[in-house]
Amino acid sequence: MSQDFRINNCGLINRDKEIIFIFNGKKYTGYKGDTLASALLANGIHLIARSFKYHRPRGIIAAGVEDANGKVQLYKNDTTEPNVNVTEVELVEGLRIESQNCWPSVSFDVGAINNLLNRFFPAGFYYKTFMWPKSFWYKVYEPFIRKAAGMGKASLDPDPDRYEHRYEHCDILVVGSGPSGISSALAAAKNGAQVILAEDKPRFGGSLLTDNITIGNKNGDEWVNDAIAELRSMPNVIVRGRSQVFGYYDHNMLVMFERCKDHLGNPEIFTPRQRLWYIRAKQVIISTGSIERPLVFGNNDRPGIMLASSAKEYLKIYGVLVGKKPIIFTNNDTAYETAIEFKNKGIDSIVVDTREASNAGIVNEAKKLGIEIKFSHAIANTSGYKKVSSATIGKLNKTKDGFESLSELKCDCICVSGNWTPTVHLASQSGNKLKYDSNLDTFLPDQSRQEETVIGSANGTFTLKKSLEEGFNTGFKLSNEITNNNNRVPIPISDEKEYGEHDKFWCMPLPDKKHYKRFVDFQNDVAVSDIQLAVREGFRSIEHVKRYTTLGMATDQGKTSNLNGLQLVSDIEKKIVPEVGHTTFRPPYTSVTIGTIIGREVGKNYRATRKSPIHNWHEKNNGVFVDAGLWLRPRYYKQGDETLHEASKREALNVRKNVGVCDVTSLGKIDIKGKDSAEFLNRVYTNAFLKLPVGKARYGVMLREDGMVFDDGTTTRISENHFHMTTTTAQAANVLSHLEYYLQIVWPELDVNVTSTTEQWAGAAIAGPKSRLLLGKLFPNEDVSTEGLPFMGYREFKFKNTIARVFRISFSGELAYEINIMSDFGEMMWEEIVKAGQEFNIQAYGTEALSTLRIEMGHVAGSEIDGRTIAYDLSLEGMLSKKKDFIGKRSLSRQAFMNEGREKIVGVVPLDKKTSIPEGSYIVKDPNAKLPNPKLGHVSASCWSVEYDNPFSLAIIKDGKNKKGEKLYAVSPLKNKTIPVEIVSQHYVDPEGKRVRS
Amino acid sequence: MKRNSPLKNLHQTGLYGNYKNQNENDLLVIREITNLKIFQIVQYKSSTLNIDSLKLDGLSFPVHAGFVEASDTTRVQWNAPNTWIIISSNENIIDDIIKNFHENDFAITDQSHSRAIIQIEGKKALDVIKKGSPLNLNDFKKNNCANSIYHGITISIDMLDDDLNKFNIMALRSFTGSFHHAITDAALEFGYKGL
Amino acid sequence: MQKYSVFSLIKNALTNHQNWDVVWRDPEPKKEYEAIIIGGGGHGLATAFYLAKYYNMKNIAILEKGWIGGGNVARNTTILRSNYMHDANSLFYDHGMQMWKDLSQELNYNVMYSPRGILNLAHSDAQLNAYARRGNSMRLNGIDVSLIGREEVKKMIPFADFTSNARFPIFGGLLQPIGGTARHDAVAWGYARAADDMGVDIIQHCEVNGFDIENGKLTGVQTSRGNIKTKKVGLCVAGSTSLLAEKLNMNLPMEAHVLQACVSEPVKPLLDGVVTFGAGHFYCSQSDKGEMVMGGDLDGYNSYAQRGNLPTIQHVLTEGVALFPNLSRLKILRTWGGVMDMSMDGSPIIDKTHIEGVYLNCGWCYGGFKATPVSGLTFAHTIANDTPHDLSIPFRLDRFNTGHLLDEKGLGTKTWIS
Amino acid sequence: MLEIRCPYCGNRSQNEFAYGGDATIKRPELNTEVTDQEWDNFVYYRKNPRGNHLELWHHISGCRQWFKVHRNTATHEILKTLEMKENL
Repeated sequence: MSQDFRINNCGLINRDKEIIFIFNGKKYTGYKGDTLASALLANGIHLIARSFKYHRPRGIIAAGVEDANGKVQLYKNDTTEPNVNVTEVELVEGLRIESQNCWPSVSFDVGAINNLLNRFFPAGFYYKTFMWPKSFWYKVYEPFIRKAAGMGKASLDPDPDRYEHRYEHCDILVVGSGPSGISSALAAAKNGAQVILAEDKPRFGGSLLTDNITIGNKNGDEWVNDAIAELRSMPNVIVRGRSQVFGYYDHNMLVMFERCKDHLGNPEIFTPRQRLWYIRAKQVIISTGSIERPLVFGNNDRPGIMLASSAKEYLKIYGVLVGKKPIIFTNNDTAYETAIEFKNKGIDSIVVDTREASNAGIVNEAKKLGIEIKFSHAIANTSGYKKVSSATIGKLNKTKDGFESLSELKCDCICVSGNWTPTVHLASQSGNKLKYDSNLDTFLPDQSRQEETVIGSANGTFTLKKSLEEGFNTGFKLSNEITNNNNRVPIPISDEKEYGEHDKFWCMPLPDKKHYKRFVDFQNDVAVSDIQLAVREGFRSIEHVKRYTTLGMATDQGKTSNLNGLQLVSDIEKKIVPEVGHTTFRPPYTSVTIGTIIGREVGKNYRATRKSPIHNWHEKNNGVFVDAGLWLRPRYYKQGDETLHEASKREALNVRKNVGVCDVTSLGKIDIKGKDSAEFLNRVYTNAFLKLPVGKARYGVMLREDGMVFDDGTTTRISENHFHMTTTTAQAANVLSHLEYYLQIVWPELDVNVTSTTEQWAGAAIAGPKSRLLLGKLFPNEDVSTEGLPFMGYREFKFKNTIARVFRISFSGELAYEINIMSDFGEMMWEEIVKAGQEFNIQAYGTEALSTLRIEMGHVAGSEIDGRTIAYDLSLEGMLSKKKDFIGKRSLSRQAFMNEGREKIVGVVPLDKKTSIPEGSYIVKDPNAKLPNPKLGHVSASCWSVEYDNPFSLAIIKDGKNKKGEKLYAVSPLKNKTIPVEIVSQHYVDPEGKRVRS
Repeated sequence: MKRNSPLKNLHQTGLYGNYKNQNENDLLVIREITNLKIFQIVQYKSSTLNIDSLKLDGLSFPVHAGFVEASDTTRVQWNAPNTWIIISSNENIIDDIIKNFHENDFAITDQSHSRAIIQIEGKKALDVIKKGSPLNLNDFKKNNCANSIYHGITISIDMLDDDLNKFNIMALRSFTGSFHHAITDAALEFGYKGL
Repeated sequence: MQKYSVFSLIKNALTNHQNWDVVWRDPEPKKEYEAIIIGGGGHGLATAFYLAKYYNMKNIAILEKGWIGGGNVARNTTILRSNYMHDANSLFYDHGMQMWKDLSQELNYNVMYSPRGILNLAHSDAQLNAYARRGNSMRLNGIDVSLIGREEVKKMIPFADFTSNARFPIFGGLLQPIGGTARHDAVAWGYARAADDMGVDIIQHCEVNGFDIENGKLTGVQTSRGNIKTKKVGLCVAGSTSLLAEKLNMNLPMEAHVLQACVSEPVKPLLDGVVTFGAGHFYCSQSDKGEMVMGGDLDGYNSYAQRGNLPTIQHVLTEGVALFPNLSRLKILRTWGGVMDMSMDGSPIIDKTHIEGVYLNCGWCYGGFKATPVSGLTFAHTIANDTPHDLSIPFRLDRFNTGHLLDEKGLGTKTWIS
Repeated sequence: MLEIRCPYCGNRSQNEFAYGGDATIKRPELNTEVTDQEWDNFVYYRKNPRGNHLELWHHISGCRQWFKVHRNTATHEILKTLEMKENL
């Protein structure tokens, strides 16, 4: 087929550039400037899709985002995208589209049997059946339904495209570039405001491109082109086409997506496919226009039945006839423009008008042109399978609830117009409570809640003259409040056709004894009878009707159906529309690609990664990393074919025997300075800090106010009023916020400054019996003896031309030191440690070995400090000062916390000394007890004790205090394990803590 | 002793992104700034000193949010109430600080090794920042600064020059890899020159 | 009640569906009721149904300020599960899971209970261990659940990111096979129809403005449709609990927060069960219509707005694509928000109050939908007997005084951190 | 996305801030006797109005100051922001 429906000398497409595309396996051509929809129509193709429920043949009904039917599966290069709107895709080389939700083909679809059986599938039928036998719903019926539903197919591959974001601030955002939008942007921009003008379509101008009007002495499109060129030339204006503002959020934040790439033939490689704009505007001008409403009549869903204004748009912009034998079916005057445009191209149409008469200028013009008009008539039914082929029209009776006579009229398209629905979505999202206008039969914006102004036909202003006035006046007024420039531009004189009133009649009666489906929501197959049924069954709230019938819940979100639906409910209920109300307008206005919403935070960059300055060394030395929050930490250093277990055992054993080095940079470090620092710490920690001597560190525990242990770490007094606090890696940021909270809000009288220094210092822990020898070698001129640097001591040692901070603290339970050095020197220091440690058989160790070491020593960590344990549970009750108050202390006197027999941490050893106890196991008395089996507590951490070469675990169990020596069971039903165990001390190795002091 | 700057193994020189149809001299430039001294100075609540009377490297301390006092070697940024960040290429700035800012009045914290600094320069520099930061930069001028976020990473932005559109963007050191990726990735659309 | 079945459907089809009864009546409020349930959401409707069915209270009314089923039961992501660590929670919710199995038949309304499984993904060994702790607890409570490895996960969701490009690789997951979804609107309508059939008056557009209390005892409620006498009133008004409690001079350990969710356009079957991403807060299932139903974090500040902001949706979807990179090319169709009663330990409150005759059902945080049957049952028990049901004893309000908290997440009182 | 006026830095987008909840809670003084009820009120009980709410925010990616925001929880409108030392 070769564009049989394209006519010459008409439209804004580029006829020099022919483009081939493939639809359901066949090649077709269109032109640059086409959409898929216009190209398909140019080739005479109307049948594009099947409906969701009844699989009825469906065609394009509109030319923009409101189209409810034209959804296809799109293929381009190696990508595919389901449910693409043919009215929105611009034609470029390499497009292939396929009809969805039909098998074997869109012309012959087996699923159409649903249509034959449609009387058995009314709204909500599935709630009434599929209940027997009991499990058949999810075993039989539901899988079948799931397969049948779903429309297009999602790609299984990652999306190869880039999506980017942009934050922008402006004085005035103008949404929509029709007459009122462009004029408000011009007025505001010339008055000095920073303006963004956003247009969803590739072409600016909206109705100015299709209506037969003049502004000044220019045609609509000429005036648009000049105005846009002028706006583009102004430095204070951003003009964006292909940009849909789809959400209006709090504090005048609007979001818009811009299509940057898909319309380009040869885009550059790093050009994003789409860009999400977060726009914070001081004022928003909503000039989003209006959408034509379909009329409702028997079998009003056949391909070839289209909105009258869309038919005009296909003709005027694309040079495409949607049919050569059209019927125009209307209840108002605007559709006459379509008839006139057809006539101008030599196509005779018949206008079927539900009104008794109209004296509007445009109707008289149509009459003059010889267009046949049938007043007081309506379409009762249509025929044609793949495309409409005839209409049954009839003269309406006086009460318009029946027909006086019926006759057949051949046609190949029907252009319908049921008046106009202002696009008030953004205003409603902003919080504007809409009001019903009974003259226009539609909802209009009422009082603004945020800084938004709705103008043009979105505000119910349907004449060009008034739209321009609104545009220029609003643009000036709003901009002047910001700039105060008082630069007002004159409003141009315009000329337009004259329109009269519409008929408040839009749902055609059925001929006697006929039960034709009259569709309200095309995509979801919601017919008048479904809405009647819902109301009959007592679903009276419009939200109930919507949910019961799925009205307006399809991918077009009811842009053409919502108002008809609720007017129908109001008719049935004999209420006025405002009493029925409307459903909520929720973002997004049109569906938005997920990739666009998320932007560049994908794949490895989904979250930031934090690395220590020593990271490169770990990588070079076969470090295997583990995620610790955002940090990457070496978990172990793999030698040969070692497993995690073997490597961590080797590393831990080497610490116990010789010396190891571990990167502890990620531990939080907080500088605490000021005269009240000690007092502050004394309140924050459960134990005393006032008298900590300078040059000494102390282990501290902090609680939340609800009494739970929050974090632990060591804090060192560097000078009288200067402390260095360390936190766990996980809680570093939370601890800093916690400290700031108390200093700024609770105790502002304390003069203390807290600053994170986590990043300033690289940290290495050296641990093991030979760590002192190593330290001595690293700092040959310093006194590293236990007198010179006692347990919990702190010294600053000169290291090359800088200073190292050396803390004698231990997490491993061995003699150990932590060395901090400024980060740029971190890797170098580490290399020096490794070099100097060679003679002591030093090995780097990772978090897994670190974990082994702390577990067998009975030190608690994150798996015990899990936000649900109090100090007693962790055997940290000795850290709770009785003499002073501290954060969270008062909570500890709660009944549950004082309970004798409360959980307490213990050690657990398998009786066979062989079977490791999986973490997350529970301790029970009787593994075979009836379920639910009472639990004594859970295993929080497990390791292979390198000291004793057998498994060892920590557990927090009820009455743990008195359980030592008991023989119980560790059970992990998930791993099918039941392990007889003995409860022992949590301090499995060196319970007296001699080594750290050695 | 040799220092490893945060971006040592990351930042590379050369041309990147959609640079092909552009004049190389007009391209956006991205470079790492290293070896600066960075100090945070906080005046204690109890300090009665008038900050107006103090100078560092000849610079007074800005008392208004978002302002920088700058010389060729040193920049004094307002960072928070009674809090300033000193960024200086003067190796011995600490001596000056210790001399002028007594520890009874000020908490001074060396942060020289804690930050990665990326400098971007060129007509598209603002567009790069706007891709990841919600900050309103429309009225940003030379010697304005602000803390904000960029693709979820806390940053500080310092505008060195508004003719060239030249910014220093600073982030915590451990985030370097992600930070550098985020900035350079945002620049690919425009094309850039790594220096 | 007109019985629903395939036969009644066929029969009515032959008469063009003209003869279906109303699903529930629209009665005028009476002067007095034995008990009044405030709130015509899932929990309120279920409570009334069980009061009538098991506790022989027929003269009861549900007062709904708007339309029934319009609050959180209309706004959730329809997930059913009982994969909790604390015994109190897992036993309670699992009782609910058993009730879901029979609910369609019990109500004679297809609520589309669909146990397609819920899989919580783990992204580190530590997280797998945390899931093991939860899963073992469930198993010891008699609840079927299993820990599965990366390869098994891959079989279930092959399009998830198993490449080295994943920021947080998938290590395995905790799979509760009985977890799944139900059709949320059908739950509300099914309970409404069944309760109505037992004589419960469902009164819509009737807002409670105050309570009549004499000597510490409830005697009636003041409504927008007049005063109604009653000796017992149950509050089932998630999202508005604090506002009604204020009228009773009660302060509650609770904050209202907005939780958003979104759906994609419908696509052919992609994901069978429910999957949660363990390295963030993202959960996803596919509806019978084909839409991907997704949710995640709270917006993070007190809100009664039933509308949120885009950054939260962005955040949720970022996590979604981190897990399923192919989602990127799908489109979001609709986003919405609901108001959550966020209690201070993340667990619900079902209890009597200091006012005789006033009962409280609130604090469901994100998890109210799955609890609908068991919440209704235990709350009905509490109202009828003036004493808690065995299953709901741990959910009494006094736990905030005694310290017997039920903090599944260990995050304490910062309810906005999820 | 909310736009919050930090009393120190000016208008900024919400993603620079962390929320801190009810600003009217007052921690009992250290070393004073408080009843169980007073303590529970401090730890667990919050003002939860539909309407104007005085709450804490922390300018975590800005000047790191905690401050108060008077915000309507039904409309999200911000009426006022205050330094900690200021009162409504």
